[in-house]
Amino acid sequence: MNAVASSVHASLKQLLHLADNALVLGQRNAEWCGNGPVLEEDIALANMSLDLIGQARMLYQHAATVSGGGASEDSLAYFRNADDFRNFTLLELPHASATSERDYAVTIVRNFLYSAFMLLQWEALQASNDAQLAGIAGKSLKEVRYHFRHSRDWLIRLGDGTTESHQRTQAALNQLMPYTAEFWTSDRPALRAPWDGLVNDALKEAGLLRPSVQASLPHGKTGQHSDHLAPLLADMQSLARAHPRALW
Amino acid sequence: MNAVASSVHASLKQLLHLADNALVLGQRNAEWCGNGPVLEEDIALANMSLDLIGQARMLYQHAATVSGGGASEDSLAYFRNADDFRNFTLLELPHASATSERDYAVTIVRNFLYSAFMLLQWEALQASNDAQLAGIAGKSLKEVRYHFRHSRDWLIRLGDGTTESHQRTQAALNQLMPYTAEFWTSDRPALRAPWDGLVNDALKEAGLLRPSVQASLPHGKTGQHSDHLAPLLADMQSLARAHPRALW
Amino acid sequence: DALQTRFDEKIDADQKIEPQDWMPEAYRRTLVRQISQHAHSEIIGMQPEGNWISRAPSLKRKAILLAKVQDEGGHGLYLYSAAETLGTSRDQLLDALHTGKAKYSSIFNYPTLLWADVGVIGWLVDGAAIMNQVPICRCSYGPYARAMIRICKEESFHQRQGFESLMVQMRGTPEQRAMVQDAVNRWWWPVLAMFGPPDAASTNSAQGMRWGIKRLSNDELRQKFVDATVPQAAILGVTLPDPDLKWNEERQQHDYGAIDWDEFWEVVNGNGPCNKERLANRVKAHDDGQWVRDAAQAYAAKQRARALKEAA
Amino acid sequence: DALQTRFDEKIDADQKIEPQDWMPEAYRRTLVRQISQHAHSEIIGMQPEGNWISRAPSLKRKAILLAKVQDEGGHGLYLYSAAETLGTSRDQLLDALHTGKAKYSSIFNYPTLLWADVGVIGWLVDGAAIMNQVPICRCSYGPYARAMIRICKEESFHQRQGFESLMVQMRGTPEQRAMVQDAVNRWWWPVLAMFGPPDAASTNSAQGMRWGIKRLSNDELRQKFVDATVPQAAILGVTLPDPDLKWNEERQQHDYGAIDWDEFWEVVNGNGPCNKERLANRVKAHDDGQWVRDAAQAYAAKQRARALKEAA
Repeated sequence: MNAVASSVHASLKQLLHLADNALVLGQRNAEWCGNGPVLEEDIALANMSLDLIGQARMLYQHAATVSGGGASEDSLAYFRNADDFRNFTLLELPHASATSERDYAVTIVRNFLYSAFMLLQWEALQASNDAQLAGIAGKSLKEVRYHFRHSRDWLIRLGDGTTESHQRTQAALNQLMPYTAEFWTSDRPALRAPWDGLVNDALKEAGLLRPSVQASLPHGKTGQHSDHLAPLLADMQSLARAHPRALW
Repeated sequence: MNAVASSVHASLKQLLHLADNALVLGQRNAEWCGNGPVLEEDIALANMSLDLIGQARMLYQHAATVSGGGASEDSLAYFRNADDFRNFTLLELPHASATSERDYAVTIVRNFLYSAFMLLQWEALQASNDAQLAGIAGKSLKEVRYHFRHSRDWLIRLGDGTTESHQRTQAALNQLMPYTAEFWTSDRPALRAPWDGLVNDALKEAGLLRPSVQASLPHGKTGQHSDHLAPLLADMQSLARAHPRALW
Repeated sequence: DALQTRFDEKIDADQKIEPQDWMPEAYRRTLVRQISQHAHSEIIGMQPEGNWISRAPSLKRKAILLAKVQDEGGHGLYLYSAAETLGTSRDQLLDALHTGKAKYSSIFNYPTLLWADVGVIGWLVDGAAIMNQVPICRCSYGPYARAMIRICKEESFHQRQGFESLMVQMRGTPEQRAMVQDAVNRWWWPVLAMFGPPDAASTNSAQGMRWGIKRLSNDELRQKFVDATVPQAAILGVTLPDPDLKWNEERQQHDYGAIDWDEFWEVVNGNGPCNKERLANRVKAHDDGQWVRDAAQAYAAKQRARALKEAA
Repeated sequence: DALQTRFDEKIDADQKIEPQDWMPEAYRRTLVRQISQHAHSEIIGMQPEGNWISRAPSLKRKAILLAKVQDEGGHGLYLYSAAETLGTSRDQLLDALHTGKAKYSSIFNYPTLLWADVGVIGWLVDGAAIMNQVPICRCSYGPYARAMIRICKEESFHQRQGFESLMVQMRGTPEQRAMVQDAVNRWWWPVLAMFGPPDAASTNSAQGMRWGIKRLSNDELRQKFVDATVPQAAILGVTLPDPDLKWNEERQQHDYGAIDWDEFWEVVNGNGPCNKERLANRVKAHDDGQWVRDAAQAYAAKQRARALKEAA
């Protein structure tokens, strides 16, 4: 038994789940690059995507070490298929709503619901027995604090803005909230009450109603995704797969 | 010199150009499947896509024989990159307009401009020295006659319909007409006058103005495409490339 | 009264009721509901498979899939026409779908995660649909029966195509076999639920039977389907995901495990994985197409006016 | 008059003009036009490269590209702020862009056909931009000069990143080398045209020089760029697509072939490969974001009213 094998590691499954979450949402949010509603937001969203891609890289690198067999951050990101991905279904959904193909309310609500969860998740993971994961959690926590503040501020601005912005944001909330049920299939039920607190508090300030979750449980974390992940990956992986022997 | 080598063949370049045209437009128009403005149109567009995909298959099969080296219809369709594709740029553009992500006026105008061209092109190719290509031309001509009639009828209906439909159709015409300049980089300048006749006649009946073509020449036929072909192919080829050893 | 008597006699004699014939209001209403639900299912059913047209892994499979989805649109068209013969317009029917008042088959609220799902839908979903629909080819309402004959022919063609495509995939790579098995695992139970609640819990069935609209009970159809499918699964080399599934020598039928009816009702009540999205896509396509339909109507009106003027 | 004299003295003494200082109207107008054109170029320039973010072939390259495009947004932001110090609001500037009244650099009307284009844009387009912009770091208007210093630092970082990525690709497969060469072939001439028409045909230049807004002529900058780029191309191992390009021993500079100014003007006049699309995308993003900006404004107004009420 060598030193690496004897040190404590998070499971490959958990690392890939965290990495896939970060990559898929980072990839989605990067769709706003050059298309934001105002230049400052364009830049802010790109920043948050960069944070997420950075997190994904650290996590995939760690996962590659754990998995061995010549895996690398890029083999894990570019050469796994949709049913190998372990991200929450919420994160792969397009920014579309009934009103618009790319609706900023959907973007903000998703970032809010997810960053509130990750705020708690990274906080808890700082105490992981896997020292490397604990380190990634520490770094990511700083970043997600900003993501949470950003999306919370906008949630309130949109919820308490115009009639249209209120309606769009409530609609986005109704649309996305059911997907958060998947958060609680994880091994962290203890996070649920504090998450409820963060969410309810912000919704109150925004004047938004919390919809009751009534929908079938999504199963992205076990590799059963919505129709939207495969096209996202098809696009993302196309160039890398077209030139498998290339240097980039 | 064996029998195959001594028989007359159209150039591989020409066959791929014709095949890529058919496949790319067939792929684009299939995006309407399930999304048409009225069920009958949904079905009509799928029909025309089927015709185009069928033409592409015959042409690729012929091209595969001409090229040899183990090429097949699917290796030519799924394992060439965007810069290998020889289709007209016009055919790869999304159905988007300033008004809408998927604008039926764009679809109809493109189908009209292109089918008018192919009507003449297939007619001429019936006399090809390449007997196989002449046969494909004969079969395709029957199909394109319907495509032309369908798009011409709708062009007139939309041009002479409501104020909105007139405006959308004129806008689509202004948007797409410049791309038809690429038709005349081919070796068939003789088709230009009859094409002008077909186009002008329909525009007149539709009450639409023919915009003057003032734009840089597109170069899809030489492999220099717009930004839109690579994502179309990334999606189309993703599954085939993810499983190169699979049987389908 | 006399009309009712004449109607009952026709039903009893297994004669067809035609649009111009008198019929009880409840019969008419039931038929409109059933035919339009079926039509809506065809239209919504274009989405889960349509999702894979752009990525079909060979040109042949692309053409087959596109043709199949197009056929579903065609079925929708026949069925809306059949419903229209009962005095309800397509606009009214679509409106009921778009506002969520009308239902469609719950099976289409499941996502298509893999290419193998397309084949499995052909094999199992179309297989189940045929099982349901073949008896309707003999139903008492003429236009519906005739539409179903045509539809069933096409559906069984689709079913064979689906099975054939799975056969090819099972001869492919180990990943392909795993994907086919995964798709079968996910679709099997929802497909069994397609036949509707157990007879004990089923409303409307008796009246439907009496009217010759329904010919076999939900459980009878389900049993026939299971018995037909088990040997096909063996040929394919996939395992049906039910540990209780086994041949019952005594009954000369297969026993099968308990269906999760809670899940079924959740999906029926709008909480399946894709209900909201399927409906939203449909509504969006319809709304986005409004200007096209308006234009066609305006043009037709102009043409009529021109013809009148010329005639005058 | 005295103000004009004081202004001229400052210019002659190479002192900075600041927002609160008096300045001739023509100077102000010229600056607003130049700075906003530059800002618009940064914003429109996000599109051709942004097009490849989703498909970047490694996570490292994805992060680098996203950061780069984001920097371009940042440059737009500094430059709009610099222009605003001259009394024109960002809304006015954007309106001029969206209605086609304001121009942006023509180079961004060419498509990015290959991943190699992204590297070539970094190497050549950013390289040319730096050549153009370094002298502006010493320009007479303070806010513009300071913005340019920051921008030039980031641009030269991007330029090095672009070159480095091409170096890696040239060490890759033969296809990769061919793609880099193809990208160079397509971008070389449009990049040379970026420096603007030949001095003989150039308007405004003399006045710009006098005002310390322009420091070097178009042809001088172009020559510097060619001389700097030729050895870089040799290191990369690509051929610049100009048979007339060669070292002139006498001039101690490179000679180069004739630029197709007809093409340049075609693109400037809106007929390049992507002009319409670039502008349409920008307008769409702006229009789609209107409700968000409205909401932010409405919320801010409410907050102000609440603060007032509390204070009262």
